[in-house]
Amino acid sequence: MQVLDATQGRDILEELVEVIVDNRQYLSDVDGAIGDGDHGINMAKGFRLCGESIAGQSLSLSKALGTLATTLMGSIGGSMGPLYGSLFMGMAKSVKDKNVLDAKDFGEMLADGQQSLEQISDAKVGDKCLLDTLVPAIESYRQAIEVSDDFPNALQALRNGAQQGRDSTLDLEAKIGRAARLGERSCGHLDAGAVSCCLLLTRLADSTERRLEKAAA
Amino acid sequence: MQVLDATQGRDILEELVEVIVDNRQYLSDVDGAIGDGDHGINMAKGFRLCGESIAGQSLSLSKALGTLATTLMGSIGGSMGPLYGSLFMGMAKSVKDKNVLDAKDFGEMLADGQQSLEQISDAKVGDKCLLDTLVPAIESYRQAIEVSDDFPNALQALRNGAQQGRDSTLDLEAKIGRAARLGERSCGHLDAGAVSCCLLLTRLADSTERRLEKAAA
Amino acid sequence: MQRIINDPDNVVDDAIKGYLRASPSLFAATDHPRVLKYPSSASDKVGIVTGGGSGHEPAFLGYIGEGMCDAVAIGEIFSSPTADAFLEAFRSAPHGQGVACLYGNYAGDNMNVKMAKQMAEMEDIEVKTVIARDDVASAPPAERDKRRGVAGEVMMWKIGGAAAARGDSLDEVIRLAQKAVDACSSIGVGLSSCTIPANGKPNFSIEPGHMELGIGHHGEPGIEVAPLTSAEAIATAMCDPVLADQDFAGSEVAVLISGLGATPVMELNILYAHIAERLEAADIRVHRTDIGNYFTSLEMMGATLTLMKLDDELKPLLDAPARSLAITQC
Amino acid sequence: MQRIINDPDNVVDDAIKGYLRASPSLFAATDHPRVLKYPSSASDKVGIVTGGGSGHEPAFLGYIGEGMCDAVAIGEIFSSPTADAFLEAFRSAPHGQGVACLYGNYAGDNMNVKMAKQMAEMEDIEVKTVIARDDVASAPPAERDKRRGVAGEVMMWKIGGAAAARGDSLDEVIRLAQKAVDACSSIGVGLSSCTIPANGKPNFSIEPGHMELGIGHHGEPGIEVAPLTSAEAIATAMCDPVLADQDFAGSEVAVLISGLGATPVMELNILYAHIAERLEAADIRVHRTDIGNYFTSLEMMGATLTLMKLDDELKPLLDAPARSLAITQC
Ligand SMILES: Nc1ncnc2c1ncn2[C@@H]1O[C@H](COP(=O)(O)OP(=O)(O)O)[C@@H](O)[C@H]1O
Ligand SMILES: Nc1ncnc2c1ncn2[C@@H]1O[C@H](COP(=O)(O)OP(=O)(O)O)[C@@H](O)[C@H]1O
Ligand SMILES: [Mg+2]
Ligand SMILES: [Mg+2]
Ligand SMILES: [Mg+2]
Ligand SMILES: [Mg+2]
Repeated sequence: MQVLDATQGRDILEELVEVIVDNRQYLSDVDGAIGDGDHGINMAKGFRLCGESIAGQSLSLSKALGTLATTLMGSIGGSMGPLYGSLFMGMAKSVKDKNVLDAKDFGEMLADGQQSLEQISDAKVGDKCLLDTLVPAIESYRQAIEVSDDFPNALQALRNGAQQGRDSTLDLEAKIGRAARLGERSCGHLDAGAVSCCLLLTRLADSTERRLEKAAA
Repeated sequence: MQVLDATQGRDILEELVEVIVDNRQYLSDVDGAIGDGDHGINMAKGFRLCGESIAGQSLSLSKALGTLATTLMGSIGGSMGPLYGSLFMGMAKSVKDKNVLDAKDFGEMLADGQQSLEQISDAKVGDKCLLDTLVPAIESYRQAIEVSDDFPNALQALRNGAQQGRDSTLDLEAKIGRAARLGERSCGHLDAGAVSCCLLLTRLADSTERRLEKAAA
Repeated sequence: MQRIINDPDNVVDDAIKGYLRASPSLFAATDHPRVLKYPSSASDKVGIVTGGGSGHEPAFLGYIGEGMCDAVAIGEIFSSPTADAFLEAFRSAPHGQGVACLYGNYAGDNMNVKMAKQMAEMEDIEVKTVIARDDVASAPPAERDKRRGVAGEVMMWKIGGAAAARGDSLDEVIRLAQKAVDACSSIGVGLSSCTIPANGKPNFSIEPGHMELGIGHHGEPGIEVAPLTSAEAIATAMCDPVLADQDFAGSEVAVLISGLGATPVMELNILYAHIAERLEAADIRVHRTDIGNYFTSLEMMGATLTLMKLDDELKPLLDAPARSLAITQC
Repeated sequence: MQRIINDPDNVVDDAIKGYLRASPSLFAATDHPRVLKYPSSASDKVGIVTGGGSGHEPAFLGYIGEGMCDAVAIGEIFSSPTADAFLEAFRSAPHGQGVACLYGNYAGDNMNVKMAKQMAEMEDIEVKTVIARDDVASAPPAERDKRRGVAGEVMMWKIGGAAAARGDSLDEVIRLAQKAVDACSSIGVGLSSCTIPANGKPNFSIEPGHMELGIGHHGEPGIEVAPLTSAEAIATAMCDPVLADQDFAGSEVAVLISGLGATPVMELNILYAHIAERLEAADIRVHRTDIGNYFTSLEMMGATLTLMKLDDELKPLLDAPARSLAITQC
């Protein structure tokens, strides 16, 4: 069985920071079409700060995710601070005492993150927001590990679910956030939060996959 | 000897109104290059109002010029209100008791206008302003009637002097008004006031010339 | 982008430095870099806190002061302050009698205030909220809970601040601030876009010769993009939905006309002359009118109209003394 | 041209209607349509009159009120009021003790005031003038008489208004207003042009990425067009000529930072943070700072800095109570 070493979380987090910082302009452009054009600014600011504060440290995955959560909540404000903050805080709590994560642990981590996020917002799938990426991605992961405990396979399911979820926002009419004011005019544009969430889940899957090792189980 | 009937002033005034109103945009454009771009607006407003208030009336040249002066002073403000107001008021006073004007009377009218204007402003030739048109035009007229009392010939001298005066402002560095702040950068542009003054004197000469009649003297 | 700034990502922090240096009698720093407080708040009154994204000046800092707000949480341009900042604002305001957090209905603000309130509970700070929803263009009356808060927030702060200043209890301050903003119907009209410094290009676009009726304070799309007409016609287009929102006939009102940033105040007065005529025709008596830049959107061109229905309870609170950057009355 | 107006040629008259309707406690009509007066001026004090072109709001009307100006002559956009208007303003202000006409050094204003003063003499109204010349960029110190009046006029009105309010004689009011504006050194920086409504297109142009140091309130060209730099560098570029103009070291000063119209107030605060540092380094103590839109140029982007050297005579007058649209202090 393949597992992820959860004692070394900094490297994974740095990859998440990287993907957001690299896509700063792209995320703002996506937000600009139907929102106020600052999603990349908001996200990059929080992730960059997190990157700075974890640099050079040796952190468990839980500690690293916890730092990300606290940094986002404490530094970026807006909607994304509390939403992504809750998501990553839920994930951090989920893996608190774990040294390694198997495919099931990883799935629980994602589910706990989602649950934490849902406590702060009553947004739901179909509202045209990051949940449209997150929920189907996690569901797709869950279904994959129900069938087999193959970790790389489940991560691929996560990526697929995330990408399909992100693309589903193209035709949706926004029900929440600034874009909701556009009504029908919000159709035909991706949702910025759904895009950033897809970037994050995809990179998390990539990064995890590269680090999988055979556990002596 | 040729004279101008000074009992019928409205028609001449209406021509002055016309030339300013027709050149509203042009005058603003000239002012725009080195000033604040409103010379045409200011002038057209005052002249239009004057046109409205003299319409249909039978007025002596003195009364008509006086109405123009009062309207300018009372309605357009800025620099042009008092400057042109004083000029035309001086001219109005000069011809107050006259029924006809010969070439000499006409020259005195111009000179009295200039004197009145000089009481309110200490601008002088070379400052890049309407005086650069007015003073050489009047001087050129004066020289012409010193040589001969031919009225049309003197009017032609007035026009020539005005045009040369206007053109002299092209190379001048503005010493007064808003353009003065430009220093050397004001060179290469005509002065708006010099342009409007040239339009007015030229039209006054044209209009007078057309109305000249043989006096039974 | 023609801006007097240093690093576009630091405009908020850089501006806070200026506020602190310019007006030490109105602003004091707190333990959170994004929270300023009024240094002379009475300690035995209900604390008034607000907060929101930056770029709306004089909102929100301009409403800190005597008879107004005690502490303000400051967000990035057009983005909610963090929960941490709201929490520190609760702590920095007088809180022995509880804290009234009076803010506008935006998703981010809602979430951050909610989290901050939970954290404050753990510190035994009682926080109650009023959420401004005065923008009639943002949702129909039946869905009032979806409406944005706009310039009616100014009225909410003034009334809440005055009630707290005279010693009202938390419940009473909350009741009055809620009543104040419920009495407000607002609408905006936008004539141009604006540029978030960190973004460097306009947020959205309005074609020259057009205007957007019902536009939001962050450029949220309005109800209609129409050809730019006369001030008189704009006044009608703004008055119609506002007057349809509440039954103002026969009442006294306060009128607030705010510029969105770059529209000269002269034009707000041109607009108001027509609004005043319309109110008169509708048998509405104007108790007071305030015209100026009260709640802006960076350098957007345009204006908002807020009509507030008054009664004997609200009027003295509106007219009560206040000292702040945006509103000073004796 | 994105404007909330009716006929572009009538903006001034249309705006006056709005002012009159919005603030009847501050503005009353007079026998001249282009003159408004404060309806509650004490009759036994020196009258304070000002006037100038429109487009500078809150100047000039915003400075009518208690402890401020009594009557204002209103010109077209960026153009002096007529002599008639100045005369009616003299008549409309309390004039039994004489009238102090406090205005800025522009050719048109000079000529119209001169004519109005002559006409007032014939009506036995004594008028004395102070002509603001505070813009250091408009001429070197040796040619101070050529300098334009800019935001230092606000200080002149405040000091003159306060002196008149406490009952000072005409000569004393004139002496103090002159002293006030002589104590002021100002400079502007422009980041964009503006559009006169009747003209319909920008007045002049500043290339994006550039700024004009020393620009005038009507877009009069400044001393240098330079690449747009940081707020910190702009602060230095503005402070240098201002600090060189008078010996401020060791003194107390009042600082006025005014936006030119479209620059968000946030940026004025960013700018001020650097100016404050510079003043501190130059051993100049800041008694008070006012930041906002005090003297604008339609929707121009940019700012002005005014530094006023204070002494024991000017300070209490500056801090004296006032009630007007632009300045209210208790
Ligand atoms: N109430 C909400 N619940 C969940 N997601 C939301 C909510 N409001 C906004 N979002 C998400 O936030 C994204 C925009 O984020 P961002 O631009 O950073 O913040 P803001 O909307 O404050 O400018 C949207 O694309 C959407 O996915
Ligand atoms: N002090 C002055 N004396 C004589 N002429 C002047 C003076 N100031 C300005 N002018 C003239 O006024 C003209 C500009 O007039 P106008 O644009 O109508 O007024 P403003 O300068 O107030 O905008 C200049 O071109 C110049 O000829
Ligand atoms: Mg956004
Ligand atoms: Mg001009
Ligand atoms: Mg935002
Ligand atoms: Mg002008």
